[in-house]
Amino acid sequence: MNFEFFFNNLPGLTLSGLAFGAIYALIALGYTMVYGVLQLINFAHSEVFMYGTFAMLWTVMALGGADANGVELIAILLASLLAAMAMSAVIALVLERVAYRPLIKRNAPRLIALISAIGASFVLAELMGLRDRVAGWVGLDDDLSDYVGKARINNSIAGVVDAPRWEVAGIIVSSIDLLVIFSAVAMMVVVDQFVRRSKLGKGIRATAQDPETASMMGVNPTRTIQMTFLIGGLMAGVAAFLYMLKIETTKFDVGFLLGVKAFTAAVLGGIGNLRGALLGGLVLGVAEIWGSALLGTEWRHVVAFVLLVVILLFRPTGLLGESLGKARA
Amino acid sequence: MIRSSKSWQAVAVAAVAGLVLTACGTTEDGGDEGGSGGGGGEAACDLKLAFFGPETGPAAGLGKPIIQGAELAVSQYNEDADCEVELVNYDSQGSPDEAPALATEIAGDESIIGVVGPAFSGESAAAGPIFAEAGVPTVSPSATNPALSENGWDTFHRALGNDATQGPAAAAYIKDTLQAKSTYVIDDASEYGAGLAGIVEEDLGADAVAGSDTIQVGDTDFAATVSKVVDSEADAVFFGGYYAEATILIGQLRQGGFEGTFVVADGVKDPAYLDAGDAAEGTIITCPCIPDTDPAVADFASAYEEEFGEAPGTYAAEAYDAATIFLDGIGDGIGDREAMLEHVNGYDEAGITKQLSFDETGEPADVKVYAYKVEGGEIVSEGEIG
Amino acid sequence: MSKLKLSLSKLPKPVKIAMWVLLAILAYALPLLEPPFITTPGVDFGGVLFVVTMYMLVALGLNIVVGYAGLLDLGYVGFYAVGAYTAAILTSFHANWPLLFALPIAVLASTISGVLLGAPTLRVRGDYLAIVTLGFGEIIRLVAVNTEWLGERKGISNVARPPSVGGTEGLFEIPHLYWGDGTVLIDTQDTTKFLVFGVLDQIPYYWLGLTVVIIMLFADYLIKNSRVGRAWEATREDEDAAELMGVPTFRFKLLAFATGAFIGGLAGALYASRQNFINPDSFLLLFSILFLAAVVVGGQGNRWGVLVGATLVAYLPQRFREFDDFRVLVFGLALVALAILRPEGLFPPRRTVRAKQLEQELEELEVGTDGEEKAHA
Amino acid sequence: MPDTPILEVDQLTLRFGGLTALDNVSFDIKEGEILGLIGPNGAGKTTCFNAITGVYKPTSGTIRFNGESLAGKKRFEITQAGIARTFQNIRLFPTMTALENVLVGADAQHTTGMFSALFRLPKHRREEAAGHDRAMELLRFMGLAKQADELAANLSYGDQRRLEIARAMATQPKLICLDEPAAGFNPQEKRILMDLIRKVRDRGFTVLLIEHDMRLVMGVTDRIVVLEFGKKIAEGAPAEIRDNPAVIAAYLGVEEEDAS
Repeated sequence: MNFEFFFNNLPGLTLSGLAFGAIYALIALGYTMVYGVLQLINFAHSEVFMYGTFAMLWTVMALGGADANGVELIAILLASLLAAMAMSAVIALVLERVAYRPLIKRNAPRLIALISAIGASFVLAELMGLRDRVAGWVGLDDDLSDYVGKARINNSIAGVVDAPRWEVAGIIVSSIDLLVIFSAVAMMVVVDQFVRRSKLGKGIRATAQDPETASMMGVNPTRTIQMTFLIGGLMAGVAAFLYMLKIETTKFDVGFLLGVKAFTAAVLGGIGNLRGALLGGLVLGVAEIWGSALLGTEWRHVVAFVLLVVILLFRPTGLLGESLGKARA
Repeated sequence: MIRSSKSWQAVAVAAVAGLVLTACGTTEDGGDEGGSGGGGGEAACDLKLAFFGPETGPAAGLGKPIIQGAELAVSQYNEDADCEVELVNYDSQGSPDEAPALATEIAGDESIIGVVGPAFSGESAAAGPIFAEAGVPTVSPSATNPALSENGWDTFHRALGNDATQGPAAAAYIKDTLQAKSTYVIDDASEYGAGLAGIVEEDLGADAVAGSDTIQVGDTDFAATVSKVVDSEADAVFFGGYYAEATILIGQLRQGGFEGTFVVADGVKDPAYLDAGDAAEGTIITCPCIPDTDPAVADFASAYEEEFGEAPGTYAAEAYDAATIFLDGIGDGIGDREAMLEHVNGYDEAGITKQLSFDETGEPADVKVYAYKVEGGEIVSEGEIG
Repeated sequence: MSKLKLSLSKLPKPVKIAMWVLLAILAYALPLLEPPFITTPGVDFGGVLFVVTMYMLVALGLNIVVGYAGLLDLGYVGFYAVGAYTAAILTSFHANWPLLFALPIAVLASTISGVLLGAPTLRVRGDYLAIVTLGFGEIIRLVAVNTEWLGERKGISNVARPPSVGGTEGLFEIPHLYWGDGTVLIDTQDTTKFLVFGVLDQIPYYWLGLTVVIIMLFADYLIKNSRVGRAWEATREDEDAAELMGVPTFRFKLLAFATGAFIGGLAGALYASRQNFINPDSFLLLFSILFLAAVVVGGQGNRWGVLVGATLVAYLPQRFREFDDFRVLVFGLALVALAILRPEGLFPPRRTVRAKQLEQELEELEVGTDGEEKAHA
Repeated sequence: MPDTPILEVDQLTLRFGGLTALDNVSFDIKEGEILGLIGPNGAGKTTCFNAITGVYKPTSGTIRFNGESLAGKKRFEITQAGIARTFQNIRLFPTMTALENVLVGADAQHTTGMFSALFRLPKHRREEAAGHDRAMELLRFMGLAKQADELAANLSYGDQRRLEIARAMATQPKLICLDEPAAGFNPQEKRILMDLIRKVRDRGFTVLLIEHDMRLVMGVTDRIVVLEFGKKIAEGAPAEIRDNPAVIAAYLGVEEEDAS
């Protein structure tokens, strides 16, 4: 264990951990909301995120982000943020419509919904990974080769954004990390307030507590569920945008590991609990990087899962407990 | 029920027919013809080569240039051959799980007289005993685990230097040419990357190693590693791994304030690495492969680009070489595995990556390692290093 | 369908037994018969069938955890890995035990790991258990990746094979069939040596796998139709009610977990032995998901259903290799379609057939009428 | 009938947060009697049940069964010790047959495990056979023998209620606690149930009965304990309770609501 390094670099490490944890948190939001309302692990949410990263990438490419500077670049980035949010929202809604609604209507066992989610996840990831072939069917593979080429390897926007970095008290602070943390917290506050105060948000909470009563009180369950997926999708889009700013690279299977981690974060914080998702994401992000620093980066994922197990042992409903979901009978 | 009574009839028929039985050779027609460039060969000669490696699955990105390299060799051969050779893809998905059943199938198809692959060391280890038992000569374009050649499989060969040949050259380059006083060694926990990094670390010696860390294939956030590198004040970083992680790692290293030299090996010698943009500039890539200043290599590169619309990726040239060894044998009239194995063992010709000949364990006899440098958005040769 | 099943169930016992035996013989003979269309092109049929039996075994084990006891386990591959690694370490990497000695230790190790994982985590509720087990599966794999003692990524070679019966030539040779154009012949060139666990012939491994599956099926039947099986089902249906009816639910959940781990470890050890080589790539999270898919697709809780599910999940991607790049995509589509079209799985566990039959018998006994209505059901 | 108390509830108090659900409640149940536990909604009857069967831990006070404290015992241990119950809202195992539901109850007194099941050891066979006989006998006793192999979910409401009683009896308890067994019954069915409860007692069980229907309670019980707002307000023979002013006061005006 490298304590000297760890304590010398603690602020910088923590900042990096918070930044990546913020991305976990934004993705976790989608898991936690859908779980809160439907008690369903939306396994395909990771792909919702992945499509967002590509929407961001393609928008930057299409608008010539590589050659842009200053205000023009900021405009392009804003456009790519909207594109990512739109793409993720659409995918989330399509998922709900195709893979879940038929099951919810028939009141199918919950486990089969998980299988449907897993299947949908495979389909979405593979469609992205085979986009060169799919484009070939409609004869567009040559025209779109910049976008559909490299279907199974990394796609990068490295060098497009040269974000400022400052050296503060010996540690390098990246403006992107600060932006990621700030945006994630801001977004969580917005969603939290929305769910608490707006009419739709109250509908979501009512449905989460008792779907039958909620529907008797005039809450449209289908619309509520759609809304839940929509919010989850939008936040995954934001996460995708921030992720691309930070990591600059994506791939058709990038969602899988992040999805598992984000779900872990959601459980860590208390699934169904929006604030829990934020806390869980940040704690997980920081724990991973501290673990990496102390034990070696090869133990990063092990640290994450061990932390999860330990926390669940002492707090069986996560750090903040469940709130959207039902209380125990 | 119906089926079983039929088979009993068949037994009866067969018992009477008696002599007919010897006619039966194989029962399969050789599986899918996925993507092979040499389909539709003439009926008289049905010799086949197999590609064994990932065509789909998570490692498909690494498999693609290998398949294309082998395909290019076969289609070039078929252009002016009387007897066309078919390249059959056996898609292992890069997983050792799939390997035994696939290898057994290849072993059972006598018309397959050579295997380009297996692509990875894991599947090589799982399939190796089967190929050895069946006498199918294999030439791997990409499996670098040194232990593979120590199993006593006389059918095993590889068309590239193993980790133990490239590692010392890379270490020597870091010490002598770069004059780096302290080097941080990172690997990706893949057997290729970890094996290579381990040898580099050992060769550099404890005094010259500033520290080491291990990431995982598929990771994208390397903040902890970057922090360790910067903290160690190393003036060079060696990364054992593939281009996918290297591209992201170098970007984050540069952003984190690392200003030394980034040294990587052949797993990163891929056009996709250049995606890293300015961050990739100055990266040193060691590779046991001849630079394209050699006319034969340049021809290969342009033919490859013409055929597939992209520059040759990692191990495409090695795959081309591996296929060429077999194709030369078939051109000489070899028609069975035994003769092919003899041919491969005795082969000694100039390939596009190196002089192709094997020692008794199947390792390439003469491995020269070259250094390349990323300069102006291109990978240019720095000459031979060891 | 159910009518057929019912009329089958009415056959006299000797006939039924004869049919089961015939079915078993057919199953054993399958790779020798090499029937066209069923035989996998481009990949060895015997090898594929062996993998199918391993999936069956795993599905039977996971079915106890998921189907019977209702515990969602997303990290089942972890037990599989513990079994495989224990066998590999004992027979090759750190010792030279014969497989038969290593097998019980491997199974014991995975069972113990099941208890160690279950004891603290089975108290957390269902969906939390899913993520905890998922984490466990990943931890096992990552520890193997990063631990030199476990071979790291390089893996472990030369895992012992099962002992051959009758030396290298076997007791006798069994010829395969050859299906020509419209004719069926015995192919004396293509034979399987009985019972040699060699390198080139995968069929004996399949026989071994199938035998273990049959034994486990039998054991599964015996356990399910006992106090233990009832306790599992009651716990799954209503844990609190079960507890109040005197079922020590935690103990039985732990038992289900351990039993599942036992079978998973056995499958892993057998797999490592056939494979002769293991590395962490054989224990990806993806496999846990595939195993779960096998159980749910077939109809969790129904032992025959999960066998069918296992067969589909293991066999179809091999049979339809020509789908090539699109295999995973098609598999995903199939999962979604199945979930929507048959939400209870292909073969949901329904005892209606048996129930109806028994109902009639009871009527006969109690009311004393002669069961003329039998034909109705 | 001997007068030894089989269950002694002594100064039982149960608080949830700030809410006192049970406040210093004490009563005994004597062996072989039918004790009614009544009170308006929210009086703490089911809470009391839950405390006796181990679902809730008492905040203070003790519960002794056969002279032995139940403190620290797990729920299944209490059942195995001889207290069985039914549920206000039916909680059968819906995917199991009626017979299997009862067998789960019968298994409470069985000790064989996986190993003996696997090898069908003689002890296991004995237990299975005995359990099966007892279960069938109970089903017959409840008039459910014909439905033995019907899934519990498919039974009629009344049959499900009776099946719950059969399942509880199968655990071979000394004390059986019935939580509103007549809920949703028509007068005819209630009459049958009254007979049934008496028959249950005649088979040697002690019965603790929560019920709203005063006529049913008055008709079948030997003694009645009345709770209101978590406190015991009266105890005595049905006739005494009927004339007790406190009880009348408690029930006035709330009776209609209770009918739900």
